[in-house]
Amino acid sequence: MHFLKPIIGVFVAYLLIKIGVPFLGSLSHPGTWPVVPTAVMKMYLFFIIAGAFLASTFSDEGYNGLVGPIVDLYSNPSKATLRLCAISAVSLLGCWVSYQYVKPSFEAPVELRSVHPAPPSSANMWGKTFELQTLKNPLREDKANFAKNVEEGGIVYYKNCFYCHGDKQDGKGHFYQAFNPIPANFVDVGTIAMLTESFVFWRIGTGGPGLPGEGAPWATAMPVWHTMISEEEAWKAVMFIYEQSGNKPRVTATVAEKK
Amino acid sequence: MSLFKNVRKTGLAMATLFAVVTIFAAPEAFAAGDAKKGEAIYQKRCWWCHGKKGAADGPATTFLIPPPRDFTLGMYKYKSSDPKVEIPRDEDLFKVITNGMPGTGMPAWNDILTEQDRWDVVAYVKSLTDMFGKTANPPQIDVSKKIKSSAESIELGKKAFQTAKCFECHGQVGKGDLTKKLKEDSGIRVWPRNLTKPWTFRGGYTAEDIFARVSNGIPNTPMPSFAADTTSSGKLSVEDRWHVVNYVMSLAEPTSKTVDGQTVVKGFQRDVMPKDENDAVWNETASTAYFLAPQIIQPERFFTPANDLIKVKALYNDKEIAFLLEWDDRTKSIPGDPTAELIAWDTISPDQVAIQTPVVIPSGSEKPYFGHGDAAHPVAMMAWNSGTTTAPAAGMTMIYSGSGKRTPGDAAAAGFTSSGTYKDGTWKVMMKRKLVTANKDKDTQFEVGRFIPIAFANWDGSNGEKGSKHTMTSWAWLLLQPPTGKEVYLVPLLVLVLLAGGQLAAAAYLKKNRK
Amino acid sequence: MKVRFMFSHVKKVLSQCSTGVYRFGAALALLLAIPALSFDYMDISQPVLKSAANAVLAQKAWANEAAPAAAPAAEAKKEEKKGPAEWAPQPPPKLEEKDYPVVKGFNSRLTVWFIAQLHLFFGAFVLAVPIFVWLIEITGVVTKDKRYDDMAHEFMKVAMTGFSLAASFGGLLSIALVVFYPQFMTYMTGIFGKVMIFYALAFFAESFFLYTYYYGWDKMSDGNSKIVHIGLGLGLNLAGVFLMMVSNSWASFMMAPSGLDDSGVFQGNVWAAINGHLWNPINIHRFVANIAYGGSLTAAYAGYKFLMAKTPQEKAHYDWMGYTSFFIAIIGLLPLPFAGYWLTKEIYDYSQQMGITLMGGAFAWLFILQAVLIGAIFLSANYYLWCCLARSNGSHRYSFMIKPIAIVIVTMFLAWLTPHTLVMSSTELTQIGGAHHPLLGKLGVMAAKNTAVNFLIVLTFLSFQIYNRSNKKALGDGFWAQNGTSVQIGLYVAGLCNILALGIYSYYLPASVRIGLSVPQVTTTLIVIVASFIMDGKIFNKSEELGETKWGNMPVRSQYALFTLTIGFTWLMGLMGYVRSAIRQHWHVYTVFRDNSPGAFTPTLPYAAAVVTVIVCVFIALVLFMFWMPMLAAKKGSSGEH
Amino acid sequence: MEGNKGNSELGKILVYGLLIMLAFAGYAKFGIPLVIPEAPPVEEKITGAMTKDQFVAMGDKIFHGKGTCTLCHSPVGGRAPVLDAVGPRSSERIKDPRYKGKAKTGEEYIRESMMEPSTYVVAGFGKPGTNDTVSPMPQINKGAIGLSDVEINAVISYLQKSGGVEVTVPLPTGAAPAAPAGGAEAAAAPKPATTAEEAFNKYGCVTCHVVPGIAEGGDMGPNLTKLAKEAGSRKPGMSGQAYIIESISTPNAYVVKGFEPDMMPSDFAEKITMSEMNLIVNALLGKK
Repeated sequence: MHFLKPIIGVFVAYLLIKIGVPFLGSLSHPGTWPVVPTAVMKMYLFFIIAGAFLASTFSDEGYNGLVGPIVDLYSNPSKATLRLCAISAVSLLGCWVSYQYVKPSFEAPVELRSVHPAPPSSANMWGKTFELQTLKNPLREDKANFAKNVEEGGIVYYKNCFYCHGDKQDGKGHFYQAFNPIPANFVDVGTIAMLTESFVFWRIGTGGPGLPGEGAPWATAMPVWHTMISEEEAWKAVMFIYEQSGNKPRVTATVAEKK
Repeated sequence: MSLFKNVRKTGLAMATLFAVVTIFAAPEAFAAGDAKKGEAIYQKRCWWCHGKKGAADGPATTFLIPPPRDFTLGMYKYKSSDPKVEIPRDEDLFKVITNGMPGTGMPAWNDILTEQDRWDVVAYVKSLTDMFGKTANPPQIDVSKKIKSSAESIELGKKAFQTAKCFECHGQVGKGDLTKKLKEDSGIRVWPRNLTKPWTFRGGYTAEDIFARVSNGIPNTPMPSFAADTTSSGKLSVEDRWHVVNYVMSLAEPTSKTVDGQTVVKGFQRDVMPKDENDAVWNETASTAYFLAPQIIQPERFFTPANDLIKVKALYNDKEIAFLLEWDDRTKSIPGDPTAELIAWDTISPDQVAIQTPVVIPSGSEKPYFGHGDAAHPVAMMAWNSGTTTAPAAGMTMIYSGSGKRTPGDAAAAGFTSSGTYKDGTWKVMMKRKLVTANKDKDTQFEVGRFIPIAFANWDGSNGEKGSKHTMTSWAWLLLQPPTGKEVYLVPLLVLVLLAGGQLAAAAYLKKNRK
Repeated sequence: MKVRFMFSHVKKVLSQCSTGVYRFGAALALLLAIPALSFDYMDISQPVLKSAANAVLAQKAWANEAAPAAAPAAEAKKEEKKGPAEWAPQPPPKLEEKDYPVVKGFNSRLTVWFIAQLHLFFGAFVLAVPIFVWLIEITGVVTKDKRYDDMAHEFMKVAMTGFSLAASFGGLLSIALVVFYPQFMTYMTGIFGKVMIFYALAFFAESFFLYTYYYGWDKMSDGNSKIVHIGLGLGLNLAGVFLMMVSNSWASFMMAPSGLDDSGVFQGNVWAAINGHLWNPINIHRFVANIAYGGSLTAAYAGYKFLMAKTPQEKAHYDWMGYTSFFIAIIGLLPLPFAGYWLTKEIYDYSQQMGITLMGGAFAWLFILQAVLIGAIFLSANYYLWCCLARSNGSHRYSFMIKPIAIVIVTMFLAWLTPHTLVMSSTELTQIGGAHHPLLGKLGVMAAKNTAVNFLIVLTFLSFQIYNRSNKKALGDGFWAQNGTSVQIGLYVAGLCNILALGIYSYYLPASVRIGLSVPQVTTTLIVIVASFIMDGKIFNKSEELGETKWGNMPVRSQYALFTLTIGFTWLMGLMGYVRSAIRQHWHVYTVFRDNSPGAFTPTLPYAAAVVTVIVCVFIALVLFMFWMPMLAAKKGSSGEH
Repeated sequence: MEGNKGNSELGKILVYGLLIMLAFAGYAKFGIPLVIPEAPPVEEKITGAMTKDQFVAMGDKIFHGKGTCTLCHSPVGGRAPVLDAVGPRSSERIKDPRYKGKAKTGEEYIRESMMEPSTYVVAGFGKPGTNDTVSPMPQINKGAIGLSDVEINAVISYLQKSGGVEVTVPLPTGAAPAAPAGGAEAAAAPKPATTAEEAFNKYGCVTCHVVPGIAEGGDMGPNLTKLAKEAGSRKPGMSGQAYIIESISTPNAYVVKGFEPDMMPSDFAEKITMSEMNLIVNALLGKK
């Protein structure tokens, strides 16, 4: 029993990380299966195994319970066959693991890209400078024409955006597969839901090339919209994507104070 | 005390869970959809393409080929009802809403609309036309005589495919390389399905789906009904239609499907380089497929592509590198060629293809801008075009340092050669170049073992594509695989020996000290 | 040719010291070394200790005020001194690759790195040991427990060899620096030359105290003479700390130069040069770290002796010694993260660029490695404490708590280790649906890290507290004896809940507000620790011991936990030395004196890790030598008795 | 016997320690993505034989590299104002009532901001607690960054260019510092003209224009002999120098009455070196 407990514990922890984490993640992000990346998984497992070992061997009783059977397996003259099996199993496992490491891997190199880099303080669009920290959507104030503005934003969206960002705002428009990184998913709580309208406005205005280096501006296909649509259209489109995706724009402390 | 509390809490949690599960698992009673509720959903989600009143006049309509359905006409392309009945079954509408139409702007709504929602929308959509009237839901086409696929059946299907002249539109090998200009009754251009790409079948890819398609045809399009009991010109018996279904399904070619996350073109080493694009040596390696999107990033934006995929292979030796680009193109676009001119819809231009790589392979993560690079990070382009009746097919190299900033490359110095063949709806183009050139400022210096950014562009000249109107990919990778070293086998062996030895030694030690 | 060139430089440096004293002073001054590598700890860029920061600001303001007054005086002095000209300050020269002597077979950078790190290891050790030897001696006097006195004496024995090794490496380092970086040394001597006299004097003072303290141990063992002996110990420590602070000032000057004008010309005020922006943070950080490090080294020594012990008495003694040293190490370890916070904050304050290089730039990933190392250290420390339960008779009452503690500790570690930027393959990227992981992403930010660290500290303390009370039983019917434990449980639960709640709450706040919440988190941690410690005193005001503490009843593996702790510490110290030095990038003296030698590149992490490993191996070999020396002496002594 | 026991015990401890350290080092090598720190920056080579575009490109390079400007002046983090519009903004700044510096033009303002950052601190970007009177920015011509005057000019030219305003900084001449280092490069490129006359001839100006100092010239383009007087008033708010530079680099920006647009080649900006541009502008302005 002493022998099994930590092993079961490690196994349960492994399952939690391997299946539990992606499962929980998929609840909030339907359609994805957010696995724990292998690199992180290895680190986790190492510390879980170490922790399980330490927690069950601090007393002599626990130590002997865990290590005793192993020592017995390796030293008991009556368990020669079993020992041979164990030795081969462990050796082959090590052999297989090391092969997994050294075999050439031709998977695309990992690129560390920050999907939503911190916004700049100001941005130059439509021939003027916007101070993004204090920028507010001018159309939000206009409560009377809210529905109209959203609908006009929708028209902008469907004439310009939906080919990539999709009918369902999920970043899977009918052309999305050609792009790496794939277009932003507005339904995801990790995107526009955690951003202010001014950020989204900036991302539309300056597009992919306006991103800072960590956002990989060389790879994204987001066009520079301020040369193609008007400022007002951009604001309306912002309102539409929030409305249609069911998200609320984030309000930062500074903007909130000014209200 | 605390134990009791825990038990109580756990009990409560489980009860809640149970309740939730019960609610979700309860069989929903789908009464006929509620058109009123359906209207609300329609006016939030659907009208953008299909129009406020269902007349296919939403803001997105003009950017879509095929265009969205006009519900006021009550004409539906994909129906599984009996060929004798004009209207589709409710299930047909429901299925389109549920699964969407692959390759069109119509997405699958199953993940954000509940089943009830979708039935409501069906009800509303039906109310937009008087075609349905009070008629009951028509019966499904008889699929009871289904014939299981077999070599024999496929062979019979192939014959039927010929006799029914399917090849005139779908091509000899099913790539949709048509021999005549096709349009819908409304006058809109329409493309025959490429039967080798089942994932683009709008109406589904089960045998029953295809059987319904062959039997019913696609109303208002040149695809006729082949059911023997209709007035259609082409007639196929029920058995023949099932054979054709089996034949069509046998044409599927999964290698040309893009796989999410697969972004590396693997270049393999060969002693002898391929002579041309048809060299048998190409068959030895697998290709990587990329989805092509039209250029919608900067003016002139282009929304209506005809080609959707490009497949790439690469081979190299110590001197040269060769790329094979394959893509299905329904038209061989040679300006001036009478057959090509006949099929072409627009002013015809040559078909083209291009490979883009950075001039300097980036050492960090920073790459040139994927659209033609930038001033500090120029890109090298290798391109090929199919030529015209007066000018032969030709390849060229060039350098871009930002959109529109183009200078010609020295193709001769780079040893650049290219050639292409069009056969049965597929272009195969080979481009070959020296691995390393003398011109470091203008040509990419390919290095074995390095991940090299690579992107592709394609033009279908018969679809009005030229200049900035074309399809493209963003950056993918090219990797010239280095030959596998010995350590791949030595290290695991060493580990095996060490582990076995170590364990044996440990066992011996433990045995010696056993009390 | 090259050799001659080299010698001419050595001569030039030495000739700057006009008098014999100066020359000697300068040579000695180099002993405790300039590119001294430090012991930076936490990866957290955000400021925490606001009050401490304010203190520094006040100090800076004072320094700013003082500077103008001092400057004209310095100016005047400069004028006067024009005659002899040896000390006339020079702007740093613009060097080229050819200005750096090349000694065949030696990589100058690597050589200096090696020697400096070894010097630092020994220096840290011999500075730390006298501090707690002195404290233990006082404890011995106060408790009248002879064991403390004996242990203190034995520690000193170990430290004696350490002293000579530290000094030898210091000498070697100064020679290496003069040989490989002559111009740099000229520049530094030009600024710190005067201090070096004091440094040399302090070195002599330290030697004096050291010898009298060690050799006078037995002779000054009782009554007034013991007080004198303790006074000698104080002198030893004062001299040691002074030495450390002076050499720290050279290192901190290189990172954040002060007392210079814009072109790097020294303004004549040595105090301004010493009292740089990073001096005090580094002093504090190193002081605390040295104690933890010295404790862990002596714990490892005791562990080794424990494993070698032949008699139960010997075993009991070394077990007790190991535990005491371990305890000292933990006392140093717990505040270390906060000292690290402060240092990092000050680095940011001094130069945002340097701060970003450290935390966001090339070194960002290093802090994942650091997290793993600290994980190893914390886990082994807890494990040792759990093993200690075997000593007491009442421990079975608490052993059920160990597994939950282990689970929480490991869970918190996993949160702490989770990198902000996840490395994932493209397949994983697709599965996750983007680079942002819905769950792990939340663990990557400061809010989660702070929470995890505070949990770790509280739980490590809990492990200690469990051990501390495992052999006691409260007596009497006072409130505390009856209900104290319940109150403590409530305190722990409330404290941990508060830390967790603050962490979760702060996750949803903008970064600027979030920083402020780390202060109540730390305060909670401190309150839990201090309050429950005080409560322990009240609860066991009247108590009975459940039998004798079974010193020596420890499993072998517990001693290996001590070795893990020590090696983790040493290796981490080496690694952090690399970071602290490398964030200067290609500068000898940051922003003032550019390093144009071929070795000016910043090494990669794997390279540095390999170098650190080799250095630590060499260090361990020398430590063995250090342990072997006193044993040799002891053997001779015992054979003489027979 | 005892010694043996001690040795084997010690051996075990040492092997154990070694394994732990190898695990650490192995983790550093295999467990962590390799980041290669940037190599020490190399001094920019400046020659007179640079075109304006090359000069701007150099400024771009310094701005994003050696100058380390983007550490703070980037859209990330908002530590400092983003400078993509500093070109047009700079001339506004000097009119700000809070502005107390000496700059008279946008260019001077930018230079001043780089060399004396605290002269004017953009609201919200001062050191905490100083009420925007002290800038956290280092002096760009000193310390770690230590740009030379020419490098600073290059950065200003880049900022002006990217901000969409005319580049007004003095262009480096052939006698600029570090000329020897650039010697090799200069030798490879066609030799830049050393007199205005050479320059006019080299670029074929005289085919279309009559220029001062050269008797014969074409009449496809405006006669430039009187440009010295008129240049300053051609475009309101634009100095004569700026106007001439603009007219050479983007001929269609202002077309003199009576002449067709698109007549003059628009690629001179890419061909003319800085020193040549200076020669031409000075000659046209009647300066020696």
